[in-house]
Amino acid sequence: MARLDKESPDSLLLQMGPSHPAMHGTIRISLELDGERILRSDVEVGYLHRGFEKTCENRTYFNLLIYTDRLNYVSPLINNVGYAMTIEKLMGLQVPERAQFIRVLMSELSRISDHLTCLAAMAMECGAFTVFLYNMKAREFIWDVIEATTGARMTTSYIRVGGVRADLHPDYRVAVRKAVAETRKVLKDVHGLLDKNKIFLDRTRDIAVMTPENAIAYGWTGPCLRSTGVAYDVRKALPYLVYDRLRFDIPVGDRGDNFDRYMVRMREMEQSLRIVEQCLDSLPPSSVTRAADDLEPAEAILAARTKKPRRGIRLSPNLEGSEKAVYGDILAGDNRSIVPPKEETYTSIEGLISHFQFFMKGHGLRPPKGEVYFSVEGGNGELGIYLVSDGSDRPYRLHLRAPCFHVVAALEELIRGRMIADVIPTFGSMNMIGGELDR
Amino acid sequence: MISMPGHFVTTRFNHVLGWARKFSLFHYPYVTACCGMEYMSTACAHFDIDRFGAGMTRFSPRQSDLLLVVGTVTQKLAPVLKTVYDQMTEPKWVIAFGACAVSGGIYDNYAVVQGIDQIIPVDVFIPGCPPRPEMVLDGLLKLQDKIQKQEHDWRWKRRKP
Amino acid sequence: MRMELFLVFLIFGLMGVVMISMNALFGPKKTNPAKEQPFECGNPPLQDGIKTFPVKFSLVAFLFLLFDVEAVFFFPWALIFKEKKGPALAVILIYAGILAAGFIYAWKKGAFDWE
Amino acid sequence: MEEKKALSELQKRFSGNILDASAPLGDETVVIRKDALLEIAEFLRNPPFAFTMLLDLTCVDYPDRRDRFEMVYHLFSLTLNERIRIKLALPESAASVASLTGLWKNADWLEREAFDMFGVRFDGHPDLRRLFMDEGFAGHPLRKDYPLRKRQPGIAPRT
Repeated sequence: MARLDKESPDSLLLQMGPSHPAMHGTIRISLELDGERILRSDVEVGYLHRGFEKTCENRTYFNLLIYTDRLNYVSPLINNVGYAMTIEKLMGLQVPERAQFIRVLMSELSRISDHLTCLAAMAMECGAFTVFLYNMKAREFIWDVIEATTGARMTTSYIRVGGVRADLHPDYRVAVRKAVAETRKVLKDVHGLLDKNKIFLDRTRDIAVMTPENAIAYGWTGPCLRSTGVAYDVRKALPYLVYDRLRFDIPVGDRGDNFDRYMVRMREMEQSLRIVEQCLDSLPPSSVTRAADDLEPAEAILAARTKKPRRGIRLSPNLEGSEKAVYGDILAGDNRSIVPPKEETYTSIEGLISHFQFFMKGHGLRPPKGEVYFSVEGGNGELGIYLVSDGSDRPYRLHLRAPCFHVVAALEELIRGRMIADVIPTFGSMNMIGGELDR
Repeated sequence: MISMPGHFVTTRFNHVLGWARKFSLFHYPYVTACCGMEYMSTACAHFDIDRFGAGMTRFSPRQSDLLLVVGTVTQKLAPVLKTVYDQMTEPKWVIAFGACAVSGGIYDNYAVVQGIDQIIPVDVFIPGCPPRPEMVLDGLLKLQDKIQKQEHDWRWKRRKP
Repeated sequence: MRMELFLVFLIFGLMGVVMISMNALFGPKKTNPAKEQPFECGNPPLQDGIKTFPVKFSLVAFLFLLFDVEAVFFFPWALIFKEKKGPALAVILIYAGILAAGFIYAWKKGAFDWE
Repeated sequence: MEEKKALSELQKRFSGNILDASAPLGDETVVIRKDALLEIAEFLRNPPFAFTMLLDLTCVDYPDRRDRFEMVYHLFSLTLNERIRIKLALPESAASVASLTGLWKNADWLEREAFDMFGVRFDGHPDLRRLFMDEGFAGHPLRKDYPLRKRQPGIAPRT
């Protein structure tokens, strides 16, 4: 039961429970009210605790990739990148150039869809339903690009330890440019709708103000910390992938109130669009050479039995982008840490053996014994993974530093003494994601 | 016309009632996890759920007749789901949206209820993790068929002796 | 002219009543213990019954009621304003003036500031 | 060079309480004695090193070791742009350590999570109760001896 025993006799106890439209379904705030003013509140989390860290100890490294999509399910690719890079740091693996650019491109697209969803929910809960529809329209364009590349709209599992699963589809530039143009149009509309909107300003300006020192004391990172004026971004502070080669700046707020959290996310989306465009221009060309007449796999196996298969092998459509020619550009690693290209698996016995060995129990991907902490800049802040490995093919212990865990920890202090109506924009601007908060 | 028990008037009225209830579903989005993102796409302009008459989102079980359970239901959330289901008005239907609601999905551990039909009766199961919006709309159409063919209950209905 | 007006109100009024009452008429009435409890986002209620509310809420309710009813009288007045230009204006000015005085009095007495 | 400074300074000042200091894969790690935690944390948080942010606090369960639990703290200094990892071992019998809620505010929830998942007690914590699991939950799920699929249903399954 809620710990709230009533402080003063005539105060009202109210629960903004898990099944509440503005509580994203997974948080219960028990409020003690004097009229509409909040005297005390008790934030209760754990309604979406799905035992991720316990599952990590019972799955192999390769299987865990799908669980990382469901952590911060609004920007799944960034979790994938964080998880894969932690293992690469432990194994000392170097990802090829093109795969790094693809990872940055997809992470930034995922970050834009994260901010779009967060601001859509925040605006809708303050009554601006149009902004919700506009943002969802823009997100559909971005998800189309992500789906064309990774095969799934949201739960992508596209990143592999050592690179990415498949190359970008041939006419990705057209699709990405269209998505960027559409998103810019929607951002302009949303700026027009909300920036000088009296109702939105009254609901968010100077409400739930957070000072920089207090934010750091709470371990805030990401857009929420930057809205208080501290310019800490993992992409700039501890650059990874190719972020040090890209030009983008870090938007910073000045007052640290709800409006600044909104504005920092809007500015950050423009920076991400800039990064996406830079990635498009400076992406190293991939060396795919489409062979004209390829054999069907069955024919290739027959040919391999009798004599050397002179012609290439035509793969099934869903293996598009991971042909042998382009394999070196998108995936790096010895045959124990990655799956060999399908052409080798079909035609050579070594390929077949290393393919099955990768998936056999106890073989596959086995990083060396040791512990490592690596963090990427997620949608909500520093998404860190602390991994303890004992040399086997399952992590011994994997702990995730969830950025929104620390942001929501300050919710009680932010809403004390405010009105009920202020809880909604404050909670909306924090972008609490259940999967990441409760793991 | 499927042969219905009871004489001509009740079958005719039953059909009309099924048609009326089928196209005016007020759904209560019991959203918890990742499927919520796909629910947002389904409910929004691109894949618009409103074309099927189910676009009216009600955030109180008192005013809704379709409980859309979207995402993972953990053991801690199970009593809440049961209470919300009990507090819904008759006639009510339940859709399990996504693999976690259908069967616990990829989370087979101490924290997650392995399928919400362990707690509440479910009418339509939509597989997928998350299901694509088209699959959700297909699930909704299946529910509407079920409502149309269902034996409806109303206040002055003469119960069989 | 009177007839169509009356017919319009009759038909739309009837439609409204039918639509509302159909639910009450045909909806099955089944209840269970959970349905009796207030809806608290799925949790068992922390306290039973409705607690006392501070008086400022009722103050705002009364003031709203007062000035809303006042606004209702403007509609029929607007219908006949075309024929009776001069005196109609005078009548409404007196009427609105009295209520405006009441409004200013309430404002000065601080009925509207929330704290 | 820059990273080594924090480690060497620590070793110089708290030589008695520091059991081991190393930097595997570039992450500075220092293993300390249990009762020196508050002192070292206070020292690291103050100006010369200004590790003002408690990045992460977690616990790892090694059932076959003499000291079963191992607390792992990650601190981050915004000015030095540097991370440090503090580790300390806790025997199962006396699985309790000083609480850091006095120094960093997010330690409150982090410690409640560690208590909920591992059963490690934190002396001085204002309100130590379960964070994720239900109050009525028996046991600590992230311990190695807790079976993966042992469910304690909050509500009786429907027959």
